[in-house]
Amino acid sequence: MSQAETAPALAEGVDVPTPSVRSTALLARSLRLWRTRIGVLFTLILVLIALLGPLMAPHASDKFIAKPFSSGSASGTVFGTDYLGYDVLSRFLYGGRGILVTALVSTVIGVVLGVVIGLVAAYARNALDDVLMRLMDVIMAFPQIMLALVAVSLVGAKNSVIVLAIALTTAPRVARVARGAAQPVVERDFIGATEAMGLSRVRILFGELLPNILGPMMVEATLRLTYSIAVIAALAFLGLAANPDAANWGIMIQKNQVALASEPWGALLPILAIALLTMGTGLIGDGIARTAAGIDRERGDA
Amino acid sequence: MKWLRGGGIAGFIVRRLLLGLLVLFLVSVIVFVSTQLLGDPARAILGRDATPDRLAALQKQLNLDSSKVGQYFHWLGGLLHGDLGTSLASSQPVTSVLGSRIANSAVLVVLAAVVSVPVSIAIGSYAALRREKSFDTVTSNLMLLLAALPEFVVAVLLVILLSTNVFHLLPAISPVPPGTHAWQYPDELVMPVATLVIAVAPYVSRIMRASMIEVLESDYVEMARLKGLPERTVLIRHALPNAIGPVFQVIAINLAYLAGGVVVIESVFNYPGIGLGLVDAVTNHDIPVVQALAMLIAAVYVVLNLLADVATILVTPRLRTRL
Amino acid sequence: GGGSAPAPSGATGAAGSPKKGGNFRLGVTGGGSKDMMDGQNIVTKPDQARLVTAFETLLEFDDDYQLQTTGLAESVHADNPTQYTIKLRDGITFQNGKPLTADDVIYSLQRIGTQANGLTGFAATATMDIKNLKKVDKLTVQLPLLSPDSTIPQTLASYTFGMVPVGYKAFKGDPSTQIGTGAYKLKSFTPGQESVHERYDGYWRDSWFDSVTITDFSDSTAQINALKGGQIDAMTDLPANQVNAIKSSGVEALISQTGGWIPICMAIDMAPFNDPKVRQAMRLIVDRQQILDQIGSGYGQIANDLYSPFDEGYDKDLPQRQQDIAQAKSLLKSAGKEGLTVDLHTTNGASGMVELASVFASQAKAAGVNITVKNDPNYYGDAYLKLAFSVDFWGTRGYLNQVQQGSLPNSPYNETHWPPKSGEGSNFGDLYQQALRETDTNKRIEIQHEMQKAEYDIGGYIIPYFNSLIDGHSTKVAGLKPSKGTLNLAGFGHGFRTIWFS
Amino acid sequence: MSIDQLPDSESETTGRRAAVTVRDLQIATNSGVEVVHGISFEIAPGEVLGVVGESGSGKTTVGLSLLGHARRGLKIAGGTILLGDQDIRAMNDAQLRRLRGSLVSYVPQDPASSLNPALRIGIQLREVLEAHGQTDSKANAARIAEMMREVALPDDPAYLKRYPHQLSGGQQQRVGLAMAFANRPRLIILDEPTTGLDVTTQSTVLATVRELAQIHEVAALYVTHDLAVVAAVATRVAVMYAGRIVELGPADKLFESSGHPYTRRLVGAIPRLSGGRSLVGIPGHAPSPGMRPPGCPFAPRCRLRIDECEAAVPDMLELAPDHSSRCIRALEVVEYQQDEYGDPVDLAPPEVETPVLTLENVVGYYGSTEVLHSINMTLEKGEVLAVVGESGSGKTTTARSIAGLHHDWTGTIKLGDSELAKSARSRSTDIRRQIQYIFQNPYGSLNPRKTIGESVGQPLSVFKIASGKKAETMVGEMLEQVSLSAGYARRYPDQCSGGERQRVAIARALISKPSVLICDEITSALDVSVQAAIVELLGELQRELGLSMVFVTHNLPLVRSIAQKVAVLADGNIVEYGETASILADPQQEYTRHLISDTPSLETATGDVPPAAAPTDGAHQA
Ligand SMILES: Nc1ncnc2c1ncn2[C@@H]1O[C@H](COP(=O)(O)OP(=O)(O)OP(=O)(O)O)[C@@H](O)[C@H]1O
Ligand SMILES: Nc1ncnc2c1ncn2[C@@H]1O[C@H](COP(=O)(O)OP(=O)(O)OP(=O)(O)O)[C@@H](O)[C@H]1O
Ligand SMILES: [Mg+2]
Ligand SMILES: [Mg+2]
Repeated sequence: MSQAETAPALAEGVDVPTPSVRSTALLARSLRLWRTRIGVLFTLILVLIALLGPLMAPHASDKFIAKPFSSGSASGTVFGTDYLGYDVLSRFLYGGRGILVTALVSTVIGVVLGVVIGLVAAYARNALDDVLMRLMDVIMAFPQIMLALVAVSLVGAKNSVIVLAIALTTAPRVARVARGAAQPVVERDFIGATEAMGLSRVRILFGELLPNILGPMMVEATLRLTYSIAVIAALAFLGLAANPDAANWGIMIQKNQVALASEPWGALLPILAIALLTMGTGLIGDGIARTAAGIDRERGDA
Repeated sequence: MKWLRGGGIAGFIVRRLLLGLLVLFLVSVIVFVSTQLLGDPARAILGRDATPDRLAALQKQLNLDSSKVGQYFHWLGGLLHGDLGTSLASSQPVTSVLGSRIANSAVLVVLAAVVSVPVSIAIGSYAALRREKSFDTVTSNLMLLLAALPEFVVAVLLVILLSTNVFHLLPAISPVPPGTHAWQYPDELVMPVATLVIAVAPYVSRIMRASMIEVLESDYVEMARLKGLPERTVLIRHALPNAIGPVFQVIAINLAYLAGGVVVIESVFNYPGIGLGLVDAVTNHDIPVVQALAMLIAAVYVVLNLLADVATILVTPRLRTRL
Repeated sequence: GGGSAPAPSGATGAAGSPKKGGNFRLGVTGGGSKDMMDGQNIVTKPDQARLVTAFETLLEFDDDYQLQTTGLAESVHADNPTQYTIKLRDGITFQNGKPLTADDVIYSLQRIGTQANGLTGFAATATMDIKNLKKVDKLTVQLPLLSPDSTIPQTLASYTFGMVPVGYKAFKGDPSTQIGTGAYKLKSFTPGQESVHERYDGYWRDSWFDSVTITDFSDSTAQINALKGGQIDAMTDLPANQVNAIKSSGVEALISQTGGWIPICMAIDMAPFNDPKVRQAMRLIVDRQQILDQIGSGYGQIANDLYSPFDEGYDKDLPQRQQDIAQAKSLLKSAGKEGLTVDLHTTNGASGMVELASVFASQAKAAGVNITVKNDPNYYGDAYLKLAFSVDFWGTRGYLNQVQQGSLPNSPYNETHWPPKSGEGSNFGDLYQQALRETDTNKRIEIQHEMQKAEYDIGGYIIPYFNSLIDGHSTKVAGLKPSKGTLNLAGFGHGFRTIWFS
Repeated sequence: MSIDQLPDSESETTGRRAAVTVRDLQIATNSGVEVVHGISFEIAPGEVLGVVGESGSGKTTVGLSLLGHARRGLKIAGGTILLGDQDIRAMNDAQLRRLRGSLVSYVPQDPASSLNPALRIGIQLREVLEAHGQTDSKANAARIAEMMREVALPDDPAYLKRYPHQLSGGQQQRVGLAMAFANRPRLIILDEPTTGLDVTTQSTVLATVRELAQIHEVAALYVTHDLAVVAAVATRVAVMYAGRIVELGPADKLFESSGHPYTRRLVGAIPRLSGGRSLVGIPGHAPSPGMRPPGCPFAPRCRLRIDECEAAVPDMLELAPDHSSRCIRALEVVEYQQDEYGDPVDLAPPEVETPVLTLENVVGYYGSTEVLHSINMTLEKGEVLAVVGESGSGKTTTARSIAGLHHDWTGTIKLGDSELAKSARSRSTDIRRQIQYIFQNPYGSLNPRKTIGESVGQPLSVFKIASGKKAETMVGEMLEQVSLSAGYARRYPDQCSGGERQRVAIARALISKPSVLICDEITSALDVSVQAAIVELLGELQRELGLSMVFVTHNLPLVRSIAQKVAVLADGNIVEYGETASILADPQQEYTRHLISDTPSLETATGDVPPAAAPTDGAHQA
């Protein structure tokens, strides 16, 4: 109620400027937390493996080494061979790029779409808001994996279909969060100030509103990325990947999990990779969220 | 006053029901249109045996020669009368094909909910109370790890650990024979339920923790302490009801997800639920079953959201009295 | 012919003598809500298992895929090239106590031969004069033919030629309609989930289990887990690469070399495969041993682009084709198809289909051929038989039976559009007719060799290997031994009657 | 309220035993930074000690320490707190719990957020009794009813069944008071209980506090940043600055002859109902914990600063038996002429009457509710028109309608001769440029993700006035004009204090050289001293640039210092409209008179009551 009580800069000392609210700064600030650092570390390692893995792989991803599920010592490899007799390590090193790129692309599309819809809905404050959100409800009525599954079984497991299905199901979830985050911002007077100036709606949405919800959106994006990875992996696990025998972590898990008890590496490596990756993004999101909450608390307008 | 308030909630529920019906109507249009993409069901049924004669005969039998709009309203009409049509794959009424699957899924979801919700609320609350202390650090990192493990990984690891390789304590699969009920096999339910609990608990407990922290930092909780109330009263009477409001929504979303999104777990445990039913129907191009399941899952979502809204309203007098 | 004695005697002696009792639980993958029960029809793999619980054929194949008169017919005798006489064994009753008679045989064959019924065996009745089947006496039937056909006995031994009682209809919800002559009577059945079959006490041969339970599985991992955990006693289609892994956990693998094959099919009238050089190049690209090792973990037999290895007319003397990349390249070059790019369509129809496409694609890279694998869920619905380049699957059959199914202009499943309309190989159809008519075995074999030579040289199939059927079973199941037949678990324990719990 | 309603300040505490004694209290953050240093005071039973100070001076921190409580991240680091003869610091958790709510109770700053939204007020009242051993429900019900009556709220069960949000802010605050008095405590701490309330409610609450303290012989610590409020309620006042008490003494003495330059300047910053004086703010701001200088913390802002001031923190200097000050020049300060007060301002109406803004028959709606009923007013060139009224009277709606931010109205609004479209978006660029709006809350009106420079420069680009280097220079100049340095352009809003932010908002409004400026309660979220500075600045700019201005406020004394004309709004009607001086001096309407008398001001406290403002009836009979 009385904002006077929370003169924030004074609490920190005016002479030491601590820019606490910008997204870049939010990231930088969240890096002070151990969890964010560990998250960044995990993510970096996994992204590096995914990107540079093919350069480090001892064998081509489709070079037959020895009979399927031969042990490392029997096949002269580090982690043995997989269900088609390929080198597990090489397949693992090749297998990250696909899932990462698919997950990233679909999440980015979904988040962008969701943010736009959420912002428009929050700013509209009228029937358009209702209509948009009901439409989002309609899409959200289907679990993400289910919609993806149906789409993929209908049209075939093309990468574009997987990307679209995930993007489409990510969007409404993001839209809801974006709208929720934007609603209080829309009520704030600086929006009124720009309206009074006659700033165009598009510039209000993306120049004024958007920067103010970047914090929660970053958290949401990492969460969504986590989900996207899981959905892609689950689709692959159900045998619905674009290229059914490609070197891909999801496919590796599906095809090699039968041997989890005897020759575990073929499934275990990608499981660990996906777990580390999602944990990494999860930790980063968590760190940003905690930092943002901390900042909001300091600012007193949480 | 009392009557008015009751009426208010009833009115709210009616409004939300109508909205839910609207959503379901839109869903039905989308479901119908997109199931048309499944292609000619007759051809799909016949597969390798699709000779022109048999194709034509079957198309006629399936009433595929009428107009699309006509087909839609015919289907919608049936839907409203509880007539979901006949399964193309098994030639039996969809209701009897799906009946036991729905019951099985319901058992799984309800059990998972009954276990995971209190557990995660307790964990989240306690972690909030012991913020940044060891319990909080341990549980929140553990929850993060569990959330990071894809659920089929959890399921497969549980099987290896508890039934096939390390210990031989529990059955590896849970195939609920037809004609029996899932709850007759408690030992077979343990692992699927555990997997679902592990899938859901991290999200619920995280939001509970966040919500609880916010409430614990609120002025009214500080005030309750400054009034000299015993800590137990502060937590149970003042903090919990306020903290739990935002959690309902998350619970609802997670349960809706459980209802339709556990294909993978059903697959691992060979559990005859609607997830596998859907996969089966989609691969068999069994359009009536796909449509019925899609509508069912959407309806579950709508209903759970409605319940969550009502629950939120019930614990939030400000919302309740505004109605 | 073999004796009529039902012979569990051939089973492993170590398991001791058969014992009665127990509920045999079988886990089968590949099923779903399309599952059905019909004495003469199947759609999915569990259907096969269910069919053989209750229905039996007139003749039977033994484990070496040789015809035997161990079935319902005492004899099937060719009176002349266009007429057979079937004599039934006396004293066989259906599961409702009604004796098996000539009327039932006539009804059964006519049911299959009626196209509108849409039964699996319809195409094989093409040469039968179904309308003029004649009951000679209570146990004797005359089967006239429209044209000479020496494959009739094999056809009658196919498992989809089960004998059903007069008036029989497929399962529509009522188990009591499923009356056959087999050892087990259907008690309950939920498609896609489970069926229970109880022993028929009036069965004419021995059977040991009290009941048989057949459960659908969506995934072989769950199946393996269930087998390891003792929730099922046997499973179909153990992944080849798991044979070694499961041995350590008290589970055994039954490995049967069959004549089943997964061909890569080139439509010989569609570009780029309308050029025999291209087809030849494709065949030279294949490293068959490696494919067998990769996909079959070595369980199976290298093939030579020809089918029906157990047929007496299978030409073993054609040189085994080896990978020859250089030759393949030069063939492609001379065909003007260097750096060929082509889509290879496949689907999850049978295990190995998708992997074969992938492995072939990676082998083809060596010859500069760029193959994109298209895994299409609607493959059998929309695209099947219209594709230039695709993967399909087939089970064990005699040579002429197989030709009739897939290699003639009027075959129902001719993926390669074989034979050519003119030039080399265009006489294939005539040769087939000759072979059908030919009663002299040696002469028929000669004709078959000529047919195979054409397919070997310019045909549309690439057949890398014959796969093995690998099934898993718990060590307490006795009586199982490898079989060359089409069905899993040695014809599902010959209708679940030659296996027992030790 | 008149002087004779105040507790008799002569009946001093000396004779009686203090209800609470605080000695050398120190409170620090967990990391060891001292937030509150060496606080000492005592309060007698029945006495109200006022604690005033700017935001961040440590008032709440001190108040809470009397309950043995420190907020998360803070701890009581030293000193003694005696309640009677019980040492609060020596108590364990259980003892503290028994103490809180019974012997010592607390009325929080923000009633809306301090009452549990999910519990009925009856339950929240009852549990204070039950938590302290009174389990007889009959007796409790009776006691609750009694408490409700004491705070002038209905005591019927239906009312007790209400939830907090079903009460107005004033009612919520009185529930808080009832709760605090429930167990007849010996000490009660009131933390700005009237901030955020409108003047009428505020005066009722103040009266209630005073009466209850007197009747029940309760010692009260009344925290506020508003000197006028303290004047209305407290017997003695402690002035806090940067975590220290800098002056402690009887209320009237403090206002008449302050012994500390800070107090003196605070008094000067208070708008006077009676005098059209310009307000004088205090430049600079208080140092935050950890940044406090070794010497007198006020020295950097003090006009009387000498070098010695910066050597060490001055000790408390006794000026009179009951009046001490932490200033080495305290005695001189007392003698000092009252030059801290602003010069009288002469707010003559403009000579030539050229209306720039005219409202004719403006009727405003929210949906189907009509909230403005036929508003007519005219703003002349170079004139300031104040719009005053209680909360909810329609001030903001009027202002926003003019600015084109509220679209739901009928009637005519003209800028000069041209009629204005309803929504800003459908107005021409030039009209949008000419009408500028400054919002109430400086924390909400600047985009936190934009630098000050970007925010201030935005109108330049939107109105296509300037861009690039030129715009940068203009922004720099504008910032200088509002007494900020050009260097602020690179800062973000959260790096500025509230006052600075409001200056930025002013700069943003003025950079496009508007002809009409609309200010909606632009100082109500600010400390008094900051408010003075802002009003001072705005006045200067308005005169300098010949601006016409609509000045919305609920603070009547403030009107006096800035506006030539005033429109008094009640329930969407203009009830009085005319020259400021004459309306304040001679209000014609009952409503206006209430507004004037309910506004706490130094005049009412010190008896310097303008004749017309004297209440003609008991406006705040509780
Ligand atoms: N939990 C805390 N941790 C660290 N510093 C704090 C904490 N709470 C308050 N402070 C600091 O202590 C000082 C005094 O704060 P306090 O809230 O007591 O001020 P106040 O006088 O009540 O201000 P206001 O008028 O705004 O309520 C401020 O500088 C503030 O920044
Ligand atoms: N968004 C809104 N929707 C509906 N009614 C509103 C809305 N905003 C304000 N009102 C109502 O309009 C009337 C005038 O409100 P307005 O905000 O103009 O008052 P005000 O004089 O500015 O009060 P305050 O001093 O509290 O700011 C009030 O009765 C209020 O309840
Ligand atoms: Mg305070
Ligand atoms: Mg207002």
